Amino acid sequence: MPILEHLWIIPLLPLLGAATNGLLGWKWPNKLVHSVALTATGLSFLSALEAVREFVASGQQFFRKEFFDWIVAGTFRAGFDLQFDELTVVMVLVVTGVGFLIHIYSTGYMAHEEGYYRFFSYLNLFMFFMLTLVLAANFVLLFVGWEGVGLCSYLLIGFYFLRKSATDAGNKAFIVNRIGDFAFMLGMFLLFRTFHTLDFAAIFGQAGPIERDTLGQFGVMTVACILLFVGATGKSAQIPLYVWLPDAMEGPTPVSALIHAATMVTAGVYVVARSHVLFQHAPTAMYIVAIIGCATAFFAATIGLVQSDIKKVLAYSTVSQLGYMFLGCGVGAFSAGIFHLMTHAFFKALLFLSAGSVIHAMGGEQDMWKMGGLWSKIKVTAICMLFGTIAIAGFFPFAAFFSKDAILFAAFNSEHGGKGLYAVGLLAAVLTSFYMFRLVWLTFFGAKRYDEHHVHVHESPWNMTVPLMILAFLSLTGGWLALPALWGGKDYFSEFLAPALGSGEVAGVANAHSLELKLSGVAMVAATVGLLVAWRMYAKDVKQGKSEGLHKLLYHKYYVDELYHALVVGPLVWLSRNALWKVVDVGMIDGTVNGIATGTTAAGDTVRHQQSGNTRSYAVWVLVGALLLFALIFWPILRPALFGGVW
Amino acid sequence: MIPTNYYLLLSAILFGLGIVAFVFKRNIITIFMAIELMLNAVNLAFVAFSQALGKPDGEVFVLFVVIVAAAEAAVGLGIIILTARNRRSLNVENVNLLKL
Amino acid sequence: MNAFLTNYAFLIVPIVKIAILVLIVLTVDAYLTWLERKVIAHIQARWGPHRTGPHGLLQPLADGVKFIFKEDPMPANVDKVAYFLAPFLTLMLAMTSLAVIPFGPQRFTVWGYQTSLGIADVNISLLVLFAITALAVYGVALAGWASNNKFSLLGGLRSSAQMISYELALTLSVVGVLLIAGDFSLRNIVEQQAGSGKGLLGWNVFPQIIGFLCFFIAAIAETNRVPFDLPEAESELVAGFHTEYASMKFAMFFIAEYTNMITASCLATILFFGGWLSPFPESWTFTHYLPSVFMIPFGLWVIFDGVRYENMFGRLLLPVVGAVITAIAAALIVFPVANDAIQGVFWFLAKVFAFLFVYIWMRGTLPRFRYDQLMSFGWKFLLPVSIANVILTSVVILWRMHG
Amino acid sequence: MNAALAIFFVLAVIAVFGAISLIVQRHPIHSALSLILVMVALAGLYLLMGAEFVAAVQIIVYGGAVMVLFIFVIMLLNAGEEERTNFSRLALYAGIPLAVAVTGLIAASIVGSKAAAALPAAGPGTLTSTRTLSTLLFTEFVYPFELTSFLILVAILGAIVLAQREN
Repeated sequence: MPILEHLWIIPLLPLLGAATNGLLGWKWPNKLVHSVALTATGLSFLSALEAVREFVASGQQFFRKEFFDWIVAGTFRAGFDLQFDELTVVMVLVVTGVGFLIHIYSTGYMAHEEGYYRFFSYLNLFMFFMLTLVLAANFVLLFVGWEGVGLCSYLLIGFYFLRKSATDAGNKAFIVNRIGDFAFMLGMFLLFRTFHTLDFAAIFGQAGPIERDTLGQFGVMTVACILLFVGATGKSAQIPLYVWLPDAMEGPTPVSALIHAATMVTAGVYVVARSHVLFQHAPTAMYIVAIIGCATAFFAATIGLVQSDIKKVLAYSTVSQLGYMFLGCGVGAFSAGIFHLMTHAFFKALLFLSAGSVIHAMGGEQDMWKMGGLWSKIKVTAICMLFGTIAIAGFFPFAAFFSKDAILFAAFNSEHGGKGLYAVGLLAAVLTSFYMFRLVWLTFFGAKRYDEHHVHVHESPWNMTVPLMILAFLSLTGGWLALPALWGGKDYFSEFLAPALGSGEVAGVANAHSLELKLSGVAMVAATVGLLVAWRMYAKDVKQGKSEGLHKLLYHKYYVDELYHALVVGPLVWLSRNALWKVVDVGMIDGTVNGIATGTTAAGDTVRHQQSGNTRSYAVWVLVGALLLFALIFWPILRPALFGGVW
Repeated sequence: MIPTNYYLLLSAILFGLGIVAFVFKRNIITIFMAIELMLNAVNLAFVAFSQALGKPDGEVFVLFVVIVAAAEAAVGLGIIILTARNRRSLNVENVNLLKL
Repeated sequence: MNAFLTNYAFLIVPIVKIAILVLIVLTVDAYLTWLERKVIAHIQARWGPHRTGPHGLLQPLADGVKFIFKEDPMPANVDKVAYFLAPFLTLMLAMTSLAVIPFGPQRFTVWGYQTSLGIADVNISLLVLFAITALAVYGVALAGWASNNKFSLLGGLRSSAQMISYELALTLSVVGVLLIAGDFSLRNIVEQQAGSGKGLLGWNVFPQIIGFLCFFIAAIAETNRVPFDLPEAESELVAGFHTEYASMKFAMFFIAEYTNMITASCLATILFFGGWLSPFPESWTFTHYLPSVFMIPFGLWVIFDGVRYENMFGRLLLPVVGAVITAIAAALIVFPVANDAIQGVFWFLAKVFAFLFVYIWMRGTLPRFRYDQLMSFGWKFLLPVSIANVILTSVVILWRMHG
Repeated sequence: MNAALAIFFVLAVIAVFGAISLIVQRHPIHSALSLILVMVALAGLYLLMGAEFVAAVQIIVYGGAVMVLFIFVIMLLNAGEEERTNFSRLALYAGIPLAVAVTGLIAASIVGSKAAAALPAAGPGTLTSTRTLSTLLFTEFVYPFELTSFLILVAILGAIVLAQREN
């Protein structure tokens, strides 16, 4: 049957899985639970594939269908409308595919955890919301998915809810996201006020003809785009709202892989790309996006240099890679951004899962300074990890080479300080390859820094390693769609995305091709530099030195958390304790309630003497009431009857 | 033909008498009867209206009232029997536990 | 004079009809007692009354005279109103209930006043009938309570409970017929049974056999007859609710009981046995001679039996009666108009008589229920069955309606 | 002064008389009988108005079932004359005036209102044949109807639970 006509199936399947596990799973054996979850996700993946096939078969014509009304108020309509275009293809495939792999991985990783069913139910729920997000055809439905994934990430970060740090991290993620979401909603309101609809097709259709704001001009479009972008910074962990992502590593590693690396955090990028029409009308906003992205890329990379927790390193690298994507979007190369999104999904998921596998092998140890020399013990994991590292560092012919290269090229060619952006980006690339190889060496090579009598390192079971291999393969080949571009062929990926995002080609650049080649070479050099430095510092076994100076600053993440706490959280808490609680709540609200209560009691004291217990007296009181009631009802008739219409 | 007013007046009078009975009888059963009397008065008004306005709805209402009255009688008399058993009296003024 | 009649016919005709009906009913009641005693006597291999008048035919008169002249003692400190009200109420209701029974098909005009066989011809006669029988409870209950006697009180309580309980079954068992007829008017119900013209095949008793059985049982219970005569269970309650009543008041209860029997029989006839309709198809005109065919042998037998009766009086009276009967029968043969006229009435009376006989027969043969048996039978068997009957009937009717 | 009006007045007088006698009678049985009288009179009025089915129901249900229940209970409890206690001074003094006031209020508003005066005479109309009534009952009012059946069921259960001797 034509899936496209029944697009709702794709998100619905995971929802069913979630419901089944969430409601019934608590007494089920693990096998049953994860078979349900896997069936749901797998079927969803297959139907997504089928949908893509039909989409391509139909000559890639934009598909959109309204399934049922959700909110209808006056002219406003927000329905359960799904759409399907090239961008959706990429996102859906990434989400379902990577999601499916990570589900498989989780069956191994979570095997011995409490709340197995809970985990998979949340995971499926996340899939549902994420798919709703990427399939949505209007901002409202997209926002539903947007909030939903936020919820799931909250639930999954706080999965080990007995650990205070975990719950705190969950709350932090949620609250920080709220800030972004608020801006996002403001943006939606502004859009509705301007276009009187929140439907993608309608808005972009209307936006097309409007002439663009110039740089530095803050028109409606610009403001709306900036607001949307603030939302994106929240969800996609950009400066200044990135702080929640590193803490989010409290969640189980598969979660970090799926939500906080591959899919959810890229939602911001997706939104920017989805509303590229608006952004193209708002150069200022674009510029801000580019700068923020670039800054984040560099900033996070620097922090990543010194972290000792393996997952923290990957977290910061995620932040910085997201920065790259925004940089790409910011300089107008949306397709490049999405391209990097896809490849990043592959290799970052791979890295996280391998890290998870390592942690698994180390029996829960996450500190890299307590690892080392694991290469021989867990070869498969190590090789996959190495694949991922090479990929992210951007060596030819691995995935990130093409995507990051495309972004940097676009940045280089962008007007208004493109060179600067390029330089910073390049520097960030160097840093990236440095901290990644640092991670590899600290983990797999050098001397063993753990106690072999307590830790029994073992390779993970097949259902964890197989996904690793698949992802490794993908992160090797993921970029080859753009391979021909090197020798002047065409970039299939951006070609494919062109209808949805407009051409990713940078216009008006002399001998663009040769220039791109040169830049690729430079990028390779940068990566190599990072590799060598890392090798120089960490190849021979090293002790964890005491950190001071710059190192200390980096190690404490520039004290950003402390700063936020001092500037935002502290005052807020003080305000709510001293003003809201002590004055408003205790004083006003409780005062009113208690006052009413005491008043009632007093009244009762005076009235209760009428309660003689004699039914006939009560009857008389009823009679009095009846009299008044009748008088009230019949007054309009009585007045003329009694007073002959005198009044 | 009889003006509808007459019926309404009659029903009003019966209702008033019902009220008087309700207040002045001491026997629980009789008080209950007073309630039935009031219900009947209302029924009369209902039928009169429905006939006058040519709408059968009024009579349907009467039927419902009758049904409810029957149910009420069943339960109420059950309660009365219990009261009489426990308090050895049918005088409402002796059934006065409901006070401070 | 004639003008007066035409003006006030609407008043006079009913009064006359009522008078006639009352006379007839009272006589029938009287001779019903005679018949009952005779039949039961023969069931029990006795002779029954045969002193006063030939075959005791004058016994009812004697009883009546006795009732009138008997002393009427009233128990000490009874509630007088209720005590007097009870018998009158009972008799009145019993008589009134006959008012809505149509006895024949004929509609005729007297002095320009359109009327019919039967007092009132209202279009909800069945409902009226039920309304009246519903009130009949009070007679018994009040009598039992008023006569200030524990046996009477028990009888009264029993009977009121019994009557209420069986009234439900009675009403519900009729609903089937109502569904088929789609009308409350007894006359229309009868005519609807004639509709098929196939004689007795059109009667309601065949589709409504369950309903009929329920109805008949419930009717017996309503009339407090054996085997449901709990209210006056001699062996336990002396005479139940009319223990304290004597002479005419007692007679009233008695008459009321027999009148109720007649009413019930009429009702059964009308609802289930096609009222005045002949059991034969209309095409069989020769069946119109059946009345004569029955009556002539009967009359001849009466004469034959009379001439050799033991005492003089009988030998004078009986042949005369027989001769009259025979003469009437012969006259019917001679005048077909009259013959056609009486057909309906004849069949009606015949069926009613049959039912009355069944009443007496049961009294002669059946033992009395125990009280709890009575109640559980009424509530746990009769009521559910009649409800089931209603459901069944309506389902069938619906099914007929839609294909 | 046509026949119908005469009948109406007779019935009305009977009804009012019954109601008054309900009040003045000391013995519950007599009150009950008076009430039955009222109900029968009302049934007559219904017939007069041409609401035959309602009249029949009035007699069958009220007369034949509800009041019988009352009398039954009175007999069962062997209730005697009611003692005229006056513990409630409120009822003693304020009762009559209030009752009169309410009645007067309603009556006055009926007499005074143009609308009530403008109502067409309530005579035997063709509208409420039993058929139309039942149609209405089973189409438009079917949910209330079913609800009442449920109500009755509940009432039966309640009565049984209440009246059984706890052992």
